[in-house]
Amino acid sequence: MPTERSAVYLDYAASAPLAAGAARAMAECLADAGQQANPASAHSAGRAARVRVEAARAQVAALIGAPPESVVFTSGATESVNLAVLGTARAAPRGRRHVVTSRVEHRSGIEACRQLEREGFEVTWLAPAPDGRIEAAQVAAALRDDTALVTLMHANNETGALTDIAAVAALCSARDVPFHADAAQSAGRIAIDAPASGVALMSLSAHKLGGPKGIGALYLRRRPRPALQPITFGGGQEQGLRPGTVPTHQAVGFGAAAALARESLATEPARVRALRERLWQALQAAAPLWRNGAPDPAVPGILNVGFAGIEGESLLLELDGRVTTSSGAACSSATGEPSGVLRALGRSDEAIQASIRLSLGQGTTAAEVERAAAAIVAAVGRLRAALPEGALSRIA
Amino acid sequence: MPTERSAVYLDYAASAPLAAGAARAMAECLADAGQQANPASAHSAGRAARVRVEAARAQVAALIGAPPESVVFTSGATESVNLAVLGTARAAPRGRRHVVTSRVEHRSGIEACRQLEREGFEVTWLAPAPDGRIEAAQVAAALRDDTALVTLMHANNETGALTDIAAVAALCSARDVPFHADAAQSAGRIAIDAPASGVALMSLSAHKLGGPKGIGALYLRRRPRPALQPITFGGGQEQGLRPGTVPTHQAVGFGAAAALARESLATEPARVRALRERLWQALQAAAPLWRNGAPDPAVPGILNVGFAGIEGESLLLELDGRVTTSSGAACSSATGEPSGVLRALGRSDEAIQASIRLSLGQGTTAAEVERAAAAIVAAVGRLRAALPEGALSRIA
Amino acid sequence: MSRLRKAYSPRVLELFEALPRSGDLPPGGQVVHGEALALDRGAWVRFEARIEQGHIADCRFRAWGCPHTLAAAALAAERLATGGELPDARGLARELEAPAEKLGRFLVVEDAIQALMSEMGQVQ
Amino acid sequence: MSRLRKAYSPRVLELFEALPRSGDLPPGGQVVHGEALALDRGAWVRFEARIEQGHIADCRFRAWGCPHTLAAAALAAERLATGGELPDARGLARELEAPAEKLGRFLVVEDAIQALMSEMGQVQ
Ligand SMILES: Cc1ncc(COP(=O)(O)O)c(C=O)c1O
Ligand SMILES: Cc1ncc(COP(=O)(O)O)c(C=O)c1O
Repeated sequence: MPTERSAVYLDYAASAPLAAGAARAMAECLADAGQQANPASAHSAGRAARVRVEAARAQVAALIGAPPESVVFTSGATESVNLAVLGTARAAPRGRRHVVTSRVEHRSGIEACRQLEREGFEVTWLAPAPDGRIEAAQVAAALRDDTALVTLMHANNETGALTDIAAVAALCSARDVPFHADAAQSAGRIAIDAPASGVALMSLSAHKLGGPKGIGALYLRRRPRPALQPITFGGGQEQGLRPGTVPTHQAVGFGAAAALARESLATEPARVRALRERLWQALQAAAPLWRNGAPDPAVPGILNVGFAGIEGESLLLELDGRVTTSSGAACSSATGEPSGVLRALGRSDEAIQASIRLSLGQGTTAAEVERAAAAIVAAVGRLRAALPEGALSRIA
Repeated sequence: MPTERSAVYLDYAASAPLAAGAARAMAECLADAGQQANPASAHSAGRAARVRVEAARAQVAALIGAPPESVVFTSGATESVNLAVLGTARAAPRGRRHVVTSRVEHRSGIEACRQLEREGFEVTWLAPAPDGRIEAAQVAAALRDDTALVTLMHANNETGALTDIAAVAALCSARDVPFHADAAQSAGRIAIDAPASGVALMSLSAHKLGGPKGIGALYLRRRPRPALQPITFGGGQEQGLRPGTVPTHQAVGFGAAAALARESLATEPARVRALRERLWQALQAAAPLWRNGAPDPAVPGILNVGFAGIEGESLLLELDGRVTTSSGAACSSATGEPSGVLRALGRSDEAIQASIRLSLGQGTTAAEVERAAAAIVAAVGRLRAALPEGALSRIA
Repeated sequence: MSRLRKAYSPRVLELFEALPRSGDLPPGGQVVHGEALALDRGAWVRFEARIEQGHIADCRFRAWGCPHTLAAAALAAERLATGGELPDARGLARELEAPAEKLGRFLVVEDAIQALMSEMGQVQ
Repeated sequence: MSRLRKAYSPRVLELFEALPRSGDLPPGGQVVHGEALALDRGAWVRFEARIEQGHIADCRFRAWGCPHTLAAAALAAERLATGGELPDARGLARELEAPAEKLGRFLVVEDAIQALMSEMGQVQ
């Protein structure tokens, strides 16, 4: 009986598999009754849990070169982004009612800014260049005397395009405007020094870097500390910014993954980048095809590629069991809406439907890349063989 | 070498140890790469995760007799309470700017209502009777034409006192006012039928009933469905009410714990209640002492007791390594503030400092109760031996 | 069976995997075409049929679209070729156990069949 | 060592666990008292000393309060009994490595010592 070969996982941008070290640390924590008390409790068991939480906080902070006190745990980057965006704008001095963001943010950023619009803020929606990037110069042009907040992602979740956050932070600092960077897709994948970058706030997600789902973090610059109105209220946990019992095992898993990711930063980015380019080369056999976004500056693991004449849902079904990947953004694929990011890049609806996001990470090997490329080339070939005449040029 | 006997854990109200079945289900989920995709992803791995999440949702819903569609996952009861309180009030029809709550709510309820006050709502803060209860009649008297929301806890986290939520729900329904019940301390400990009770919203916490920390749920009545403005914005997850990647392993652990708790409801409440009364009897050896709150109607596992002449911090240190328990509410003991609940019951600051909350649960045995009682009696005795004359009557 | 496959009926999977009658007819004989295209609805379907004695003797399809669209086109080509009852959008949806939101695409398939029929009518 | 114990210095733990010189003096001799009480600050301390030839020959304490308060009272009783330098609040805090927020309680201990001293002055 032939054994079924497992699918090549190329969906790291949606969620990275849990790092073995993180899984081990979490399992230990869950099995050890001594670490299961409420970390807010005064007794020894509570203190033991608190010590684990604080060690994890230090690991997460170290990943972005920050002191532990500058990191607050949340339930994920979606919450971090909301806390940063809503919290900063709502705490802004009276009269500052303008926000700068872009059209290619993650849905959490987009929807948080839409909520601010409903609350009476005016939002400037920057459009990306055809390579998917937002330039610091665009921010400079958009800043106003009444700007309360600039919020931009560091790496785009669909194209991988990087924003020069240090340049944006410098512009914002010069005008006393807090700048929030959504680093969910970049943290642990490229080196980041949050304090040196000058950003006021930075959002992180554990499950994008080998940690568990359901925990994230918000970095807050120490000096000057950005003013923030919480979005939830309760016990004084997490410096009063984020109430609720801190989940020890989740923090421990996040910390372990952050430590592993940090160690890997010396070698992984170059390795993953090389694999991504190898994949792109191997996919040339499925020409005509195009790349959404530029290879640089970008995080190393994302290749967003469109195949002329291809319909995404059919391609994904054809790849099922061979390559696990996403059409459009994983975060929005539950809703089935076409990618707003690719649209902002100027792609037609059909070209968007013809595109998939292949995302590589720590576990990806050269052999997997070859296997995935072969499967994709074959799948594209089979679907194209049944296309009506003209579809190849029309669906592009 | 004598082996150190581990401390008796009597802090279930702060956090229940993770049920073995829940730990196993989570470990399986974390070890199985097939379940680690983003449950929002369209591909097979994503769908597999989604199936696990939905099965867990059904288990959680079953615990309170509700259909799965009526349950939304959150990061914990703190978030559920905030979503319910802020979300309902902010979505209330224009002109409805009044909220009814009590002084003995969990800090998440108190602080969410304070935030509503800052937003211009008028809040009626009901005071409990000396037995710790809030009566439906008090709600009836407080309801107004412009009431937007009634929010009360089902079981109090410090005294265990139960509110008659069906009676309150009936009053509220008659006036078209949504009623939110915070059932973090009651769910899984006594039988609850949320739809039959008529509440519009109900908050649950996994870690109070043997599930993991960092996940909770909000029940929303199906008809009429309460209007709710989300507090965070993003992907359309959880019916658009609670965006963010749903953490599969957390949901699975919550579901498993809910299923186990549900099975135990036939026998556990009576068993735990009997143990609690046995503890109370055994503690009589440490008279003079008093009970904060009445034994009924209350959840079975909480005994809040004060010892004349005792200072809480010294008692906790004396009990360290023998009995793990909390002075004041665990959720506020990180801040060191004296319990607002006991104050609302009319206790003096000294009497509050002389009180500890002993909370029992699934794992508690009769032998543990005897051991804990002996340790407490001895500790109280030693501290009292050093008291100044008159302290026994003055600190009470 | 994989989870993704569970989103489709066995019939859809079978047709999608085999794509029977996709491509072009062997050369020769009298050939008619029927095409319909609605990119905004996510479907583009083209039938090609060989006519013998006023009847369809053979049929092929080409299509761009989701798995349901491809399966529906294949199923329709089969019916056209074997002289079964003319399939319409609702019938296709029923037979393929497709969710309601796919009906728009099946209407494109139906349009292509209609186009084929009307060209057939004209050549006769 | 347990986590909770780590919140206290070894000296505090040692004194809290033994509570040396707690309770009453054996009967007999000339005895003076000094008491201070501030329930809102969480401390109540009372010293009892036997005076011989104008000096404190023996001393006991009774106290209600947190572990630091009990430890400070025990330490002060020891100093009073052995004729060491008179401890004040800051000195106690230093010796017990106590956090700043406990100073209010040590001031209660200091007040009780002062009361003892002033009663001593009066009886002589
Ligand atoms: C750029 C970006 N921001 C935020 C998020 C949200 O992260 P989480 O799943 O932790 O809520 C994601 C991923 O979904 C993302 O890619
Ligand atoms: C009554 C009550 N509501 C809400 C909460 C908050 O629960 P969580 O720790 O899940 O945020 C608690 C526990 O701390 C509680 O006892």
